Amino acid sequence: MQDPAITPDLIAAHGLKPDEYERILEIIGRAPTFTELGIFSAMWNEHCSYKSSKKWLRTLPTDGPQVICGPGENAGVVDIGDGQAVVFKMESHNHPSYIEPYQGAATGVGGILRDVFTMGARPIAAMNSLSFGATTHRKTRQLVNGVVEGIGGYGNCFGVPTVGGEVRFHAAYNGNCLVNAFAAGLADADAIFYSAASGVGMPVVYLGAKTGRDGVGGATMASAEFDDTIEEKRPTVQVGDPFTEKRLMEATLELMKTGAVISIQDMGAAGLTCSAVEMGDKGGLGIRLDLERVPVREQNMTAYEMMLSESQERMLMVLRPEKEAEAKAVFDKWDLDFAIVGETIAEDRFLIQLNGETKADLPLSKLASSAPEYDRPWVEPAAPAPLGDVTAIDPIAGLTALIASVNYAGKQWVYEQYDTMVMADSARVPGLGAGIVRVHGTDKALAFTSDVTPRYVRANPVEGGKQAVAEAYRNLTAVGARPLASTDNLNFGNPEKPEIMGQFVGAIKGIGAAVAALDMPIVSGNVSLYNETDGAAILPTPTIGAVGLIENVADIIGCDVRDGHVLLVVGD
Amino acid sequence: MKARVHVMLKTGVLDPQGEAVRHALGALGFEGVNGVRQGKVIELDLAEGATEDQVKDMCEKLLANTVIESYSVELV
Amino acid sequence: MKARVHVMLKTGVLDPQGEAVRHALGALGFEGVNGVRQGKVIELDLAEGATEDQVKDMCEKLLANTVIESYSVELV
Amino acid sequence: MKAAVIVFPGSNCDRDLAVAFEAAGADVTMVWHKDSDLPRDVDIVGVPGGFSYGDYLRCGAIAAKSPVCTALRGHVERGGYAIGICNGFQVLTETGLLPGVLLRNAGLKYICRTVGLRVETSDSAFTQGYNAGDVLNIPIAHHDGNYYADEATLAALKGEGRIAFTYTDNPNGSQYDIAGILSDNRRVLGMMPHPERAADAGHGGTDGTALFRALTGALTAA
Ligand SMILES: Nc1ncnc2c1ncn2[C@@H]1O[C@H](COP(=O)(O)OP(=O)(O)O)[C@@H](O)[C@H]1O
Repeated sequence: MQDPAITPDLIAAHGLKPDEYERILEIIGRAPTFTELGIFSAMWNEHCSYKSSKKWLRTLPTDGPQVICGPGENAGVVDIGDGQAVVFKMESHNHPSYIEPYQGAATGVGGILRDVFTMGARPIAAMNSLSFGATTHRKTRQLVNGVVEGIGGYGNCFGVPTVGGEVRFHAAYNGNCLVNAFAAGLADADAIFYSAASGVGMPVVYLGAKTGRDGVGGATMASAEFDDTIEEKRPTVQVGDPFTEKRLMEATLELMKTGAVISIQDMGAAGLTCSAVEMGDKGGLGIRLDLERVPVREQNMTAYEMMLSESQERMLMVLRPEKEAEAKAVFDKWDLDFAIVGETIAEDRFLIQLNGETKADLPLSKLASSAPEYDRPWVEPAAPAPLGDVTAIDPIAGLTALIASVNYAGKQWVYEQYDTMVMADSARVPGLGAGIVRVHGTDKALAFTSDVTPRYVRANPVEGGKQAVAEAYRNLTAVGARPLASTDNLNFGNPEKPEIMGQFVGAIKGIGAAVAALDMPIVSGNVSLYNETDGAAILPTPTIGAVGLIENVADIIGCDVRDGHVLLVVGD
Repeated sequence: MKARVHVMLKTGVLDPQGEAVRHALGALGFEGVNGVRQGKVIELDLAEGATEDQVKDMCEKLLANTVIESYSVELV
Repeated sequence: MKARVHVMLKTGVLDPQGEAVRHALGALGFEGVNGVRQGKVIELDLAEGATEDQVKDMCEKLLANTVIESYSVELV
Repeated sequence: MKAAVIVFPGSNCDRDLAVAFEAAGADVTMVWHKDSDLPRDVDIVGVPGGFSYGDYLRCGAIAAKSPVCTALRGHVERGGYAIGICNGFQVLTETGLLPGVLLRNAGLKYICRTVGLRVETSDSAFTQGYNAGDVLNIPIAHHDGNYYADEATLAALKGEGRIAFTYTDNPNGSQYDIAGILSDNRRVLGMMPHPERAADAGHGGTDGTALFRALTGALTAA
């Protein structure tokens, strides 16, 4: 098959702006090949490069004596004493879920679980924060059904208890629902695995499911505003296979115990490209891949397709060569693919070959570090109009209205579709405040919560950002947990609009101030921008996921209100 | 009158069910099973006079998710 | 060569999925849908020379649960 | 008592079941699905919850054809004890070791919640720690727990007192509210609810403990 010629249209279709293309020419000193163009577009899109948000993310407090690893790896790592650590992160799958609710949400759960077990942690808890359009909107019912079933379908089969989350409805999400998935895992603090490759001539190993043409171009989609060409972009959704993911998790954790793993990285958006570049870059090495060795499930895949495929349930690893046989045996046991697809090299090159033909030859460190970074203009959002007089309402009528409203009603319909107790360590399942999971075999427990109130953030991004953190903090302390650290999933509209960028900047300032004051550093996170349909943005929704430690499960503050108990209001 | 609708995952879309079945058939000793795809069949009992176009409309609106699935309609 | 297997719940066994589809079609405004049954279709890609009997054997051993399901085989 | 817990690649309650057995004093060995032998002298085999082979095709169908299930069948035919919980129950019906099938829940949704479970008979090694009529609080977590069998089978189950547990408030459409049944020699129990999730104080309920204790008692004495 002939590669298409590089035309301005093709460049635009890859989401690259003319000045960004100029920059590519500058870096490589020649026109890119088709495969190289694909690689650049994957590395430079908002989703992978954080080009609009990086400047502001850097301002967030990420340190503390409890932090073992902050942002930058697959997930954050926090010390919980006794040589153990909790590993967690939250990530969005908004656009895919809107297009194919079941599979979009399912693969979102799959992605976040992989982020956690790639670091050497066994997932022990999941949460999900969901924002849907008005209940009267024609698409809402189908989206709610599909998303909730997809989250359950994946998490339940994989075998992780879902212990918390949020569900909200608001017309601002009519054309753009939000699906934010959180996962946390447990690891030994001295057995955390990172992505930096080391050593020259080390085998690069492909693990897990086979590669198909899934979502070629998907990473570009996740960062593009929706419009009516959405139909054409549809086939970019993948089908998740939680059964394979479960085996991949067991095999990976077993493999890690053999001492065979030098570094490991999950293949998320733009799978092979991002994972290989990241491993090489962090280790100061080059990488050579021989694509004919990649396990594929379809015939005649091109280098472009293999480098951009988003097939799920895959990982890339740098292996200690002397352990090859032992490592392969583990993957054979679990009936998963294991293939050496390349090696680390000393030169700073990302060299992609297919049947001996060079398809891409790029300076690897430049590819990783030269992504554009924007200081997007922003304006202070206008102060909201004063509320005016609030009509007096009978307190009981008010209470009834609140309890009956979709946003405050019980969410059993949702969380009863999730296995909240698998692993038999759930000490508090969803229903009231934070979920609690025991640290298996100890007296300790971890509490999890996810919070944000988007209308506050819209009214005042700084205060709304603070409020989200404060609510998470209160949810943890209310069950008797000591808050440890947090993760964020920042969902906003189009950052190229100064008002939206203003919301983003304000929310980050608020979150930063609050996590500093409450000593709940941000150890991982995710940014989802361009959540707009036909120019209308969602409510600014910076979801905060937070984790707290309970030294002794016996000390959990209960919520069983009984006759004779005294009710106290604490605080202002 | 009756209509029969087949809904299959589009070619190229991963079919984990089909794969699992293929694997299991192999383990049971059935040889030469090169590929398996699993889909849904929906049999509709319709009032007289229903047309193929109506059934197609049902597929588009409900029975199939055309993002990942293709369908075919047979009136019987 | 290819074989196509249909697996349906036996008549008399309640089919809640079919019922739900019938209900949903009604809610979408499709009239005259008197009944819906939902089953599975399994498409097998087989080595040349495979026989109908072999496929039936696959159905008996794995593809159908004959306590509640009936199956039919078509070679194509 | 020696217990073996089967591990399919998609089992996810295998550890939970082993923990519950151990807490009741059993000696537990995990057995891989590709093994064609069970450990020697095993008293009871536990088939745990989860999604054995992804539960593709039908829940438990592919698992029922695994090498370890051939060994399990031999064990049961020799009069050995077995317990299948949730997916394990589905596997036991697919192997034919228990009659009937588990269909998709009537509401078509996965349901995870703690339900009321009535003990229908105390006449088995599994249920002798309870009194018939006791109502227990035990969690369920399944998509396909709607028990179905033909009239003759149902009549036999009822007539022979082989319905072990029923739901007090049927969550899934199960015939006769059936939540768990016994084999004709009363040595094989299949149940959809998870007693291993109500087996220590941290679970918020301990109504499942008596099942595991009774088993260890009965099988250790035997
Ligand atoms: N999508 C969801 N998944 C799991 N649990 C949920 C979900 N939505 C809400 N919940 C649970 O329902 C309860 C009430 O939700 P919410 O009103 O947001 O909590 P709170 O105000 O107590 O933090 C909480 O325990 C929460 O974890």
